[in-house]
Amino acid sequence: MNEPLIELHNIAFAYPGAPQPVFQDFNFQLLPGKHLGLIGPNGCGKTTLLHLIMGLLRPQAGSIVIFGQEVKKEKDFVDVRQKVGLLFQNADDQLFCPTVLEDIAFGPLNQGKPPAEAIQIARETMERLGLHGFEDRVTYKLSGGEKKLVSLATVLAMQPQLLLLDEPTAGLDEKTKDRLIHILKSLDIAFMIVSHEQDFLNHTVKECCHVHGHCCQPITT
Amino acid sequence: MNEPLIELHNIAFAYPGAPQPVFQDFNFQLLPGKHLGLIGPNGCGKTTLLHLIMGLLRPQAGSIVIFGQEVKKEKDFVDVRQKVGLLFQNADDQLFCPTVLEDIAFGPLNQGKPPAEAIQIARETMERLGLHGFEDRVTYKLSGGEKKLVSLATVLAMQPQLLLLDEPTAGLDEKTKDRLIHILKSLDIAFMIVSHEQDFLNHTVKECCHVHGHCCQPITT
Amino acid sequence: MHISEGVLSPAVLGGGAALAVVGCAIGLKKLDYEAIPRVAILSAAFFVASLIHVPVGPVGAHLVLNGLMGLLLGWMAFPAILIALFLQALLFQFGGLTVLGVNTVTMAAPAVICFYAYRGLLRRQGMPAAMAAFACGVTGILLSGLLVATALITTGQAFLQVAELVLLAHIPVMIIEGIITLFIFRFLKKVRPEMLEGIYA
Amino acid sequence: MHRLDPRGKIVVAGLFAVLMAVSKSYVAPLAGLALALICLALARLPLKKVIARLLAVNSFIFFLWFVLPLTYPGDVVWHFGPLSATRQGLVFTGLITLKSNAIIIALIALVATVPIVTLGQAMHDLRLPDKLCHLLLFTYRYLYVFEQEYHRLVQAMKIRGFQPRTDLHTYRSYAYLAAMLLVRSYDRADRVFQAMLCRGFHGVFYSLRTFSWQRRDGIFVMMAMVALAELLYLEWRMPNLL
Ligand SMILES: Nc1ncnc2c1ncn2[C@@H]1O[C@H](COP(=O)(O)OP(=O)(O)OP(=O)(O)O)[C@@H](O)[C@H]1O
Ligand SMILES: Nc1ncnc2c1ncn2[C@@H]1O[C@H](COP(=O)(O)OP(=O)(O)OP(=O)(O)O)[C@@H](O)[C@H]1O
Ligand SMILES: [Mg+2]
Ligand SMILES: [Mg+2]
Repeated sequence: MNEPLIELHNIAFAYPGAPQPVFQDFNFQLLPGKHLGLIGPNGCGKTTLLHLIMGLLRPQAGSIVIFGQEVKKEKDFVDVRQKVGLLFQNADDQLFCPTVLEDIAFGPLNQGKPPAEAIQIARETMERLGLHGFEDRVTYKLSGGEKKLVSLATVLAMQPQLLLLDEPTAGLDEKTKDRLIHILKSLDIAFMIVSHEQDFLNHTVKECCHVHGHCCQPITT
Repeated sequence: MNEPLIELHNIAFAYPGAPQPVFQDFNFQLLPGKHLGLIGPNGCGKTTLLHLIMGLLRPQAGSIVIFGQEVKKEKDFVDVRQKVGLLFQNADDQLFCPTVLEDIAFGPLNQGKPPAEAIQIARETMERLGLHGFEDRVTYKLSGGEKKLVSLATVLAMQPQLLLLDEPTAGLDEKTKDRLIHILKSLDIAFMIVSHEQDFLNHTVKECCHVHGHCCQPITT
Repeated sequence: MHISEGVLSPAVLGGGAALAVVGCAIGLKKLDYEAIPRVAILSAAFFVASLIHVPVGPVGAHLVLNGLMGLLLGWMAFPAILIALFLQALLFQFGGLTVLGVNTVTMAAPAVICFYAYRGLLRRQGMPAAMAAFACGVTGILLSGLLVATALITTGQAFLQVAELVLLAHIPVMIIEGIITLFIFRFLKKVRPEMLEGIYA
Repeated sequence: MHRLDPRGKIVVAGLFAVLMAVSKSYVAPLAGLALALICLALARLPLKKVIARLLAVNSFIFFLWFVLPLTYPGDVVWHFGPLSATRQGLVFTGLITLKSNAIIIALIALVATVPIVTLGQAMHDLRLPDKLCHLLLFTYRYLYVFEQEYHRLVQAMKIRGFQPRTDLHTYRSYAYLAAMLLVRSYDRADRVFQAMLCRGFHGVFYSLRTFSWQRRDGIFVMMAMVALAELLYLEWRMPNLL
């Protein structure tokens, strides 16, 4: 089964009121099991690309196919969001429950799991990321690095089949970066990482793509 | 005249409600013309240190001397803020006017310059940072890198004698980083940079200090 | 519920404006210069709350949160709500200028009443505080609905049925506001107790 | 229209709104509506947006149309099953609709075209309390902050499969959303204020646009006063319809 996980065909997208489009006739493909790095200068549209895949933004033209299904309407994306996890560029934007445990259990609850099971899943995920003892910590008061890790836990708790990470290392110190590399290496799902740090990408992905307004060009290293 | 620009003596500081203090008997000194890098893990107090210098936070004990004058009250700090420029860790916090030009002119206007002169200064600063054509862009719709540069322009427009930069490179692409290095090298004022990127610091500063709860320890390279 | 322009009688409009001026004067007196940015953010919150739609069965309602505003601001809820309504009138033309006084009073007076009525209970721990927070949300909307109805009926008996319907529409909103105010209160108490200082002063 | 001094425009709009709100006959509001439409035409605003605005704003009025004509006491002119509409009810609701829209259109044309920062300054010049003007300006600044944070948090809920329903989980989630929004915006407001202090802010808002009272402002206010006097006269001459 070598059907691509994500396919974007001839996507056109412009922010309302912006003078020029971010994407025009944009094409992109992600194959199963791949670990891909996305690079490109500031403002080239990397975040926009991830938000298009999650249905947080809608293209003005073109089609998006995810897991072999064309997605168009809000309803289609509801399913996509069950299977694809997105880590925001800014961890502050991702956490909104008072305590860590509640925040991690939020996703499973939305998936219809009963509370006891949701808590069970949350605890297991925390264990896996070495977040033991954080259950009742207030999310708002965590340090930058801890917030990133908890955000990752909230996403992983939904057991996604694909992970999108938007600049996971910005503002993190060396130690936390190493921990993140370690965690990512232990995952057995496909993921895509946006990053400006070549060093971090070298440790986590095998291929990198350069995002342009028209396509996503593989870089041969 | 080798009087230090900044001196901190036996500073104690704790955030209200925090279990333990960030600083305790903290001492620090910055000599004129120095370019200094501040490093340390997440949450060690680098941002707090810069905010103490600007008088945005007040120490519970100890004294702060800036440009040879002891500063204690809000009134003393008003003068300090005219001479010291701070680039915030988060550019979103720094930009608050609707358009770029208004935001850059805000500082000069507060210094009592007439609007025509303020606009003149703003335009010159923008020219210097290569921000030509950004005058009427809406500040909150800029990309991350653009926001950082505009923030720097807002600070430089006040013609400070000392610059404090809090993680200026987080989330910037290589090209913008190079541009920033270039700009910083062309400045003839003292500055202090907080950063997690050793590479960037190697290019911009000659000395680095490790921030602890008790002191700021020079690192010998 | 905003009342639009041109509905109420001059006497009601004038009375509302006068009361609003008094309330704002007291509120402004209690407002320090340093506190302005913080009150402004709550004012902005009140503005944005009316854009958040929550489902109530098949229909939707939008949040009002005037009970919460009272709990956080006390008398300062008057200027905060006035500014929020003024901006809504300017940017969306919700409500209006001549009804600004009346609308401010219908929203802010319940806020202040809630503040003084439940302050004591809110200071306590556990169940009593939670119940008081719930009651705060309910009372805020209930009183607000009653005041709107009063304004309409004083304008003319013809509005009797309209006023009844308005009150009826407030009932589901009341319960939701209660629940939401309760959860917000618990959240703030845990995450940022400094924001609740007003009730301890 | 846009170059007029905002102080003149605010005063005129205010007086106009009050006059419309107190009028009891059809003639003055009709004339007022005509005047407001002229101002709107002069302001050259995008028509589509204005119409969308008016539709949204008239929701309370729509609601009145469904209730008032049926419940107002008077001569029945129309039957529909058990319901009946009265002439007085229809007349009264029509009057409210007219007045309301005249005021709103004038407001859109005169005041909504003034940038809020300028408005704050103008209010200050009109001797409104200092703290109130500051509060207005800060609130306006923070609206964007708030809206941005709101959208980000809504996205965060969406990507974790949140779907609003009528249940406790939904209400709790909305409460957390609102509370987190409050806390984050509260802190961000602090930091923005600190940033302003760092740039020498000392309690005065300057504007790059300065306005001065010019001849055309005098002419505008004179003309507006004459028009308002006319309206007043019409209102006084015409008998109460009800
Ligand atoms: N909300 C918005 N409204 C209008 N334009 C926007 C908005 N968000 C982003 N843009 C613009 O769209 C372009 C792409 O932005 P995007 O955030 O996707 O860039 P990016 O590749 O993620 O950059 P960075 O590395 O700085 O995060 C930029 O030019 C930006 O100015
Ligand atoms: N507003 C606050 N209230 C309470 N505690 C705070 C606040 N801001 C920071 N802290 C705590 O103070 C400590 C120092 O924070 P600071 O922001 O100075 O760290 P930093 O060195 O800048 O870290 P980073 O590299 O992540 O920016 C941290 O432990 C942090 O959790
Ligand atoms: Mg991005
Ligand atoms: Mg920091």
